Amino acid sequence: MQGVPLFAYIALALFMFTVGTVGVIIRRNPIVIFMCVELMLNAVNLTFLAFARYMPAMALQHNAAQRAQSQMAGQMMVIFVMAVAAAEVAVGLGIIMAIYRLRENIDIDELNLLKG
Amino acid sequence: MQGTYLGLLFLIVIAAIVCGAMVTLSWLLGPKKKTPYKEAPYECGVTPVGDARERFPIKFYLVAILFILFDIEVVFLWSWMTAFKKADTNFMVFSFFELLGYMATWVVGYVYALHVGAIDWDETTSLAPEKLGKKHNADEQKENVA
Amino acid sequence: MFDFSPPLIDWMTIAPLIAVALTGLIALMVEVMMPKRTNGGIIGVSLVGLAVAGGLLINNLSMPNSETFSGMALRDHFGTLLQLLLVVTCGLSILFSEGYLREKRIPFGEFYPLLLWSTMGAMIMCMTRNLLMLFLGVEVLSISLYVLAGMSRSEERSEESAMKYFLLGAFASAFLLFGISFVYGATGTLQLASISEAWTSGGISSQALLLFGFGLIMVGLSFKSGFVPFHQWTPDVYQGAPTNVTAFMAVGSKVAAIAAVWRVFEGFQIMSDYWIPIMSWVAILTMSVGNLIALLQKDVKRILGYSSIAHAGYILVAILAHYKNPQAVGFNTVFYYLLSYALMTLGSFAVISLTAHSGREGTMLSDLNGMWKRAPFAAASLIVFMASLVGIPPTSGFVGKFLIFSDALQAGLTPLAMVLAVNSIISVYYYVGIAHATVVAEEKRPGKSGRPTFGLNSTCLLCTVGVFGAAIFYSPLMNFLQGR
Amino acid sequence: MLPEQITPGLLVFAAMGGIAALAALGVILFPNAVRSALCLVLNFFVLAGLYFTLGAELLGITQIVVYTGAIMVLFLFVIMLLNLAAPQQLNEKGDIKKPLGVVMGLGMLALILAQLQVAIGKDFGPRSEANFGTPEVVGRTLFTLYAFPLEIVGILLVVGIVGSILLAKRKI
Repeated sequence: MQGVPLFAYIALALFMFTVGTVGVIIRRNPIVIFMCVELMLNAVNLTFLAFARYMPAMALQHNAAQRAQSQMAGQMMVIFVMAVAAAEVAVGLGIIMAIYRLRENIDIDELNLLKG
Repeated sequence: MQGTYLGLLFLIVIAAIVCGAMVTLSWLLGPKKKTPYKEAPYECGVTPVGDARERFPIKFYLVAILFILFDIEVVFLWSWMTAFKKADTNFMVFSFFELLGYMATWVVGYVYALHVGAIDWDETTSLAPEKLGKKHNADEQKENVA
Repeated sequence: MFDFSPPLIDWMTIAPLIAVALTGLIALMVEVMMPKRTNGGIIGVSLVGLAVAGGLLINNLSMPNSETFSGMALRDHFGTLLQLLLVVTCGLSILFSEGYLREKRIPFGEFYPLLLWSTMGAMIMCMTRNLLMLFLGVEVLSISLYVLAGMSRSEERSEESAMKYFLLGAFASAFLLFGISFVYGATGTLQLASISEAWTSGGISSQALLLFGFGLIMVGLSFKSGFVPFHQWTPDVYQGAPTNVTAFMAVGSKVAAIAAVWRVFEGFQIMSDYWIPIMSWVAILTMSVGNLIALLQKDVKRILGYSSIAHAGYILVAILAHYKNPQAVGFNTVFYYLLSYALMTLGSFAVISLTAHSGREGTMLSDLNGMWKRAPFAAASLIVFMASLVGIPPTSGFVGKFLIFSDALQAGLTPLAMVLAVNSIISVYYYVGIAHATVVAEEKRPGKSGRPTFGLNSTCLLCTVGVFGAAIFYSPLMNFLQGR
Repeated sequence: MLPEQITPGLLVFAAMGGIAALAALGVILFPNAVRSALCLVLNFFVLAGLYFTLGAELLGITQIVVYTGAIMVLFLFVIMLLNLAAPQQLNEKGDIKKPLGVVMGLGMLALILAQLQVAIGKDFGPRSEANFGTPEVVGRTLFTLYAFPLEIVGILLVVGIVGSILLAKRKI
């Protein structure tokens, strides 16, 4: 958008990514951890789109065809990330359902069968 | 480009204002007489039984999971159709066959989902009855009906 | 401006991939159409499809390098050989799976298509220098493996390992993606090949972005290949997942991750002054931590999990030796070691899968007792695999370690070579422990152990032959690798 | 780093970005899983707005349809189904992980931000074409240059279908 620096978008994305990372480390509920991962993925998407819009590496694209491809590459990445995230959610929630069917509690710290 | 979405933005803003106003105004203007009877949750005029936070079976969550996957397929189809309208023949032929290949994969997935009864309301069928030494799906369903 | 035209397609490059993917779809349809008591039909279809893919790959070996789909898929010697290795791995895992799945009471036909598709994901990681394709490959591989790890639905261990694998895998993917986004910002493309230009002519802004991009991508890939300090999930997941899945996970996903690391290093070669020291420390830690913690374990699958971490460290040494001195050291060592690692690890897990019996499975060291009597051939081959993992001649494990050692010395990475030698000696203890457990006579629970099936015996036979063959026919193999 | 003048665009960004950041914090700070999920919905919705400001129309709409409309609904479904909102599930103990995680996160944030500020702090001008995010252009690209990944995503979605059925089916 007019007057907004690229850095503002990247900073916001970075903040969201960091919050997601911290959330994965400090939370214990697998569903919340998974939501934090989704937050991280969305931060990544925002970064891609900001770079695609502002094209800081425009000088490296030497002709019109390369520039066109460069603009689209970021968006393509985002659309594929969304598709992959959908598949990941389907499988991940399936796993959470399956584990909950076996036991009532799904606190991540209670997952302690696998030990040396 | 962004101007075309201005109407949508106004719609969202107006909807938010109307909703907010309705809730806030009724809360501000309405009379507030608190009695224990009024505070109790409304359950068809009967005294509520049990906690509201109860596990409840959602039979269709597998349907919901599958919905997401087919939802994302549609996003791809939508962008294809908008591009297809004004395209040259070369693109039309190429993308048509590409789309056929793409659809073929998820038709396989859909046939599989239908076969194992993943989107049935009552999941009575089992994934691998024969291999586990159970009876065939159809027999089992008949038993359940009877 | 955006009227791109359809790309030119070189079908032979992607034919093996299509063969594997189609085989998966056909196998799923076989499951739907023909509900039988056994999975014989699905196995037959899968093996035929893999054979076709293997044939196509061997055909591709003699063809010139090429790129198709605007650089997303490429055919070169390195990628084709690793794809061949993956196809063989998948075939060997399928061979011994059926008996195990029946003993575990989880004979789902869906196992085979999922395994084929995860092989497809691994193959994609080997055949691309495009970061989008790399990401998709990682995800196809991992998502299939999350499902397979949790396939044993009635077993808490299996579900727990699936959950851990899933959460950490998704977390790692996010880091990988964030790194890719920085690389995209610096170069404006998703091609690894464009990095060197951005580094030299992009100025300070590109360099900062590339450094962060590389760091984040390596965090993501280290999770996938099990480098320290991102290794903690490995033993847990290996222990909990069904053993045949563990076998494929230990080999297929490691081969693919190493291939991806190789390609990423290749792209970032211009900044190798920055990352070779850091990655050397990672290699040292990976080797040492893997071996030292393995000493304390009592569960065979956990021991092999830590051992796979250590082996990832050895392979990292070989990779670093190449990038330290690209003229003197080629990729042969990496491929040879991956080949021998694949055979011995897959074989070991195949033998360990014999401990499953009528829905139960014990994978402690003591559960292997008495195997010498019940399944002499499997037990003998397990001892061979252990000898190879230790690195005793005339097995391929010895040749592989020797190659890495000499490469490291040649490239001037003497400290790494020393650490490797010390670690090889440490590792003798726990490998001998496993070998010893098989020959102890008295059984913990007599009669509570599965019988080897024909498929399992053939897996063991093929792996044993491979382990010896790769060592004995070393020079013809090397000539073949160099394309002579 | 700071722009010379305050434009309307900057104000819109500040509002949206602020909401997104607060919602992100809400996801990890609310002890109740349902509230976390609702914060995430808000975050995703605002992000869709930000995608529009970046000119990526198709992706903004996809964000709402897929993330806010489908994925988050499924999350809420599962939370309801497993009854994770119940207070007894939420005895989050304070342990070493928490401060460590926060410190690590803040360190990473500060480090990268400082570097990036030097690197791209002076970049103000969007350089891409105005119509680069319309469905038409995205569709054209997706079905020409990105044909190969598209087919692979087809397979990936089948993996998702088979996998979720194998894992989540009530009866096996």
